Amino acid sequence: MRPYLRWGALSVTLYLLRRLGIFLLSLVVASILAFVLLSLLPGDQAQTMLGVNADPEALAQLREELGTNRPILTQYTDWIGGVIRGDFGLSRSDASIGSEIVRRLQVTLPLVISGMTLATIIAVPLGTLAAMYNRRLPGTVLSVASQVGIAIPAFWMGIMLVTWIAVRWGLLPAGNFPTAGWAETASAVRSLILPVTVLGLAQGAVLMRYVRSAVLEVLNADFVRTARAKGMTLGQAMRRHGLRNAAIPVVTVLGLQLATLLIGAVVIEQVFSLPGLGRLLLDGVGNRDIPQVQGIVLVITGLVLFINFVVDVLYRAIDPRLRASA
Amino acid sequence: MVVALLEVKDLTVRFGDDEAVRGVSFSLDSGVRTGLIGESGCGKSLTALAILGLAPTTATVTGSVRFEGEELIGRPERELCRLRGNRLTVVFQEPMSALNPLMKVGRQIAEVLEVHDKAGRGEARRRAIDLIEMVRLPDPSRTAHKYPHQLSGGQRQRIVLAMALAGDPALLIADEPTTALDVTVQADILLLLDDLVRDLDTSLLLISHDLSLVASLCEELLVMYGGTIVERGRVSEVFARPLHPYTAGLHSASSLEHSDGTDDLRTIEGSVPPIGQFPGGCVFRNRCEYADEVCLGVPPLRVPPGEPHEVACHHPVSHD
Amino acid sequence: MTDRLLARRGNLTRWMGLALVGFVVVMAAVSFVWQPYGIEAIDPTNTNTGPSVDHWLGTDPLGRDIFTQILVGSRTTLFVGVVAVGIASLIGVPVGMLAGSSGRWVNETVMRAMDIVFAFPAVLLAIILAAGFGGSTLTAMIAIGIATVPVFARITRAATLQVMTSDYVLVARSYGRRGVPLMVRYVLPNIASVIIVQASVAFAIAILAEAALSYLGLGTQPPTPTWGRSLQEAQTYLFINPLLPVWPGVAIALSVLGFNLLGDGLRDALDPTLRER
Amino acid sequence: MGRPMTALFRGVGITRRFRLPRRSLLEPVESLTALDNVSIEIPTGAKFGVVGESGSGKSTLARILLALDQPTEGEVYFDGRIISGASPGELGDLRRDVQVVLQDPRSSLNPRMRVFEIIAEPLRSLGVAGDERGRVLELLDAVGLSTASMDRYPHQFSGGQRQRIAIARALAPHPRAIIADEPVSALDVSVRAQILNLLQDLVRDFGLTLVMVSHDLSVIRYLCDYTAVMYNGEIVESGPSERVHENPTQDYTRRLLAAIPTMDGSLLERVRAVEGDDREGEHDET
Repeated sequence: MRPYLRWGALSVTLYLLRRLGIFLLSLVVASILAFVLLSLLPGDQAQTMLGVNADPEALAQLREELGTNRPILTQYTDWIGGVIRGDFGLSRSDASIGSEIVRRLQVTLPLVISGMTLATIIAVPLGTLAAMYNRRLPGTVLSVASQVGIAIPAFWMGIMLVTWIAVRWGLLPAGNFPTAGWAETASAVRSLILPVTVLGLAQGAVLMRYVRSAVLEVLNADFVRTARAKGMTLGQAMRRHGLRNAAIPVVTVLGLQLATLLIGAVVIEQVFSLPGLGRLLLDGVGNRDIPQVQGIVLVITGLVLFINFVVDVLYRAIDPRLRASA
Repeated sequence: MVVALLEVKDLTVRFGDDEAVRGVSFSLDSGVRTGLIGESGCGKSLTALAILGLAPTTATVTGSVRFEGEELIGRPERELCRLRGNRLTVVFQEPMSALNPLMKVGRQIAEVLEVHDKAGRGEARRRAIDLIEMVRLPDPSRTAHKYPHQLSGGQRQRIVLAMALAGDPALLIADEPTTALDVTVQADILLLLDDLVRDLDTSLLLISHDLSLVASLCEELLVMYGGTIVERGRVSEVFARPLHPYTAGLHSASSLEHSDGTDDLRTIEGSVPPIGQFPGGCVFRNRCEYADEVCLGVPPLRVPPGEPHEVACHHPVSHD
Repeated sequence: MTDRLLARRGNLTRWMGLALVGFVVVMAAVSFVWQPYGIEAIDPTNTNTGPSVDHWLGTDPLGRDIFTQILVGSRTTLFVGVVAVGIASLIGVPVGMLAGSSGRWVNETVMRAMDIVFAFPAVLLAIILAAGFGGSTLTAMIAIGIATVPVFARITRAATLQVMTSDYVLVARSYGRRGVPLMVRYVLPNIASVIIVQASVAFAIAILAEAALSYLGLGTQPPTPTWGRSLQEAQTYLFINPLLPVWPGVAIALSVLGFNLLGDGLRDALDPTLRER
Repeated sequence: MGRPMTALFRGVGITRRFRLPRRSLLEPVESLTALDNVSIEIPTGAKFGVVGESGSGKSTLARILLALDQPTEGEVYFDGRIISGASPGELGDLRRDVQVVLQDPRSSLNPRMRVFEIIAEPLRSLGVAGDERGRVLELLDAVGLSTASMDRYPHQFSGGQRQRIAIARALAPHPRAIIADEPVSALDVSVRAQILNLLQDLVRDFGLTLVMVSHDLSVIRYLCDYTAVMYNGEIVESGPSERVHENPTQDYTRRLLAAIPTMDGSLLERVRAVEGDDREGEHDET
């Protein structure tokens, strides 16, 4: 065999290019899907705006204005053209959809990211312990705890916390993020404590099971046995060799959870009435504001695909076996 | 009387109420090469793991293992770690999964020296390269920077061997070191093992299912079946006059090259029962043609009258 | 021996799972035959009462009997779960089998398609459908079903790949087995256990999703009771009746726990090699 | 055997290349040559051994002879009819006449089928008429298994017994040839002897042509009267087993023979003797 190709710049860029290509292609297809799905839905926008018995000329005139009478392809290309320039067009209440999305992201992103951080802080140690004490009492207890954690719906946990901690004892606000946003950082942070806790516990219970199975697999791996045969205690062997190998599957799951949580958090936003992206989407649906819904759906699917792309590249960077081969 | 290097007395390994290793006793003297022969399911690998204190957590290990005069069974993990990888080392069977896929091989060798405080990081790295050269791998400094998946099976097994010999051990246990390799690669590895064990004056316990392999490398031989030692002696003696019916059967089944394919090979009836389902008394009783009611009692391992080596059988095979 | 130990633990989880799932199924069945009070029977005289002899779980702000709401609510939960998992498996399994047994390009395109579907989580799909057709049980079922297709496609593909590259399939091809008969006699029976385990876990996730969608008003519409919407209604009366949100939450949690435990127990029983997960 | 000694299998200039994943934009895609211009002729009734280490191409050759893989170049004939590049329809009786026995008994039997179905499957797939039940019972007896095993599943048998089931399945449709890829290497020594005896008797009793692929020269020598030695995708030496064993002409064959451990413990001397000639150092393939 020729001497092995060093992990040269060439072979890495090829891999990155390929993954980037797939990411962009998926993004385009997702945007087409989002646009077409929402445009084809019954209840033409002009009709809903002017009510059922609006007279035909006004309807035709409004459709002209909204441009919903143009062929679907041109509507899409104009829309996407705008989006690329950061212009998501105007919502029904003539507010710039783009800036509204950015403002809402300033709530959803911190909520989701700190939620996942808390989940990781909970899941990694407990999952590792559950694996180390597998088939013994502590292991079983932790497994049952994570099963129960998964079974409890996040928004129920939210409501219960709101009922007792916020309403009955008034310790923490029941959400309601300050209208001034992060300007009033103190009250903004306080309003996020409960929602982040709920997210962290719910996602932590799910993540814990994956951490446990990843650590279990590593515990039974031959190279950990080799490390112990070299004179390391099980703890040293896991620290030096085990955990990095276990990190690979855990990173993938973390990425997937983060991606689904972007929209999944809408339930928590609803419980704690936080002005997040999810609730904006719900309002958009509520008053049939199709452009706003299309814009938000594109942003969410875009972020999900982007996170998958990053996770995939990260996955390859950690593991030298995959680093060179395309 | 000089203390034996390794003294195993009545070693038993149980999973729940099933005994995988039943009261194994033997001793190894320093500088001697011993082969431990047995087919899959006879408990040979488990015996090695029990000696090293690496048996699975679900197993209960009892009996005594004295290494260089010190008892290992029940000794705190910290103290065992000072011995493992240093005075008492092991090479396992599967080279493909024995190395950490995310760490360069040079680093994994250097680690042995660091863990036992025999060298600082820089010094350990340099000695790792010398060790790679010692196991005859090409371009040692470049190989040290490679990852396990960039090496072949044979090359990886040499890295594992380098790790096992880094601490200049008194006893090297090799559990089926070449089973997963091609025959020409195996020959090179055995050649290397033979040279290194002699140069470093290390004692060797070679565990294998291949009688001819043990014949090529070892002087003493232990035959295991059903978790117990059924025969023990010098390789030449046991091959010349196998006393236990199982050893005799194994010996003839392995000697393919002498028959010319016309007559049928001498075989052992039936197959190895799963763990926990061996017959009481003599474990080979259900497959032995000489078995009778005497075999209901457990045969002790002893030297029968007029024979040079030990066997655990009530009716040893007679050769005159 | 350890296998027997594990089998017993496997049995334990399976029995607990079966018991919980059985309980929910019995509730749904009973609701067709007997309901203590009509789901719309409003009794303005006693609203928001705690558990009592004639109202086992008490009454809600409109004076409706909570126990009946929960009892009938189980019907929606199971119905949405069955249809959603049905959609996901009927689409996901064949697609996964196709990807696992065809050439690289088919495999690649299927997986990329699944990535794209994955970019539309259940909640998002439900929102899009609701934008057009309004919230309903159908919206919830379709949204959850389609969003779960990639899960089934991925595990089926992985299991099919493993079977297709096995020795016994190579031998089967050597005596002429190929195409559909190969898939039906060799692939399907060997991937069935993985799919059954996944179906059970997917059912649990579907219950959670349905509850969330109903809570957001995108799922089943009144008057059909559903646990999710009961929670939403309960939220507005937290001050007066803090016990109100407890019951639907417990019902959701128990049924989700049931299906997850059933999944774990089945995994231990059906396919010992998967045992350690 | 009335028919003239025509070659049952004939391979002319067989080459098989596998495309490796593209490593970088500039260099062309690399490929791995598993078989490099291999020509082979296996007479009817012969017991033909193919020996080689991993990466030598022996398993690829076995699959090509079974028409389960297509050569990149070259042709393969079975009983005079071309089978390389043939569509399933044009394979004629190949699927019935040639059966296969593989290495690992734990994975070569469908775990979800009972033994009766496993043995009957070839008959059903090939549409062979006749008393299926009678045939299966006859086969179970021929391989030394009890009729009761008919209703059990593979995981209820030991390695040796499973290999007997695999052999019974291979004999079901009255094949003319058996291709055995490492049939005994996954078995313990004592069980291996039983299976070798069985294979030898069945090949004799049913007048089969045997093509045996293995890395173990002593097993090939015991069962086969012809031996072809493969290395790096080529047949480096071929001829009657006795001749190939007693005085090999190729260096690689000598090194292969020297590397076989023998009961007399002479391995290390023989390897040192051969190593002395060509101090090649580490040669193995990745």
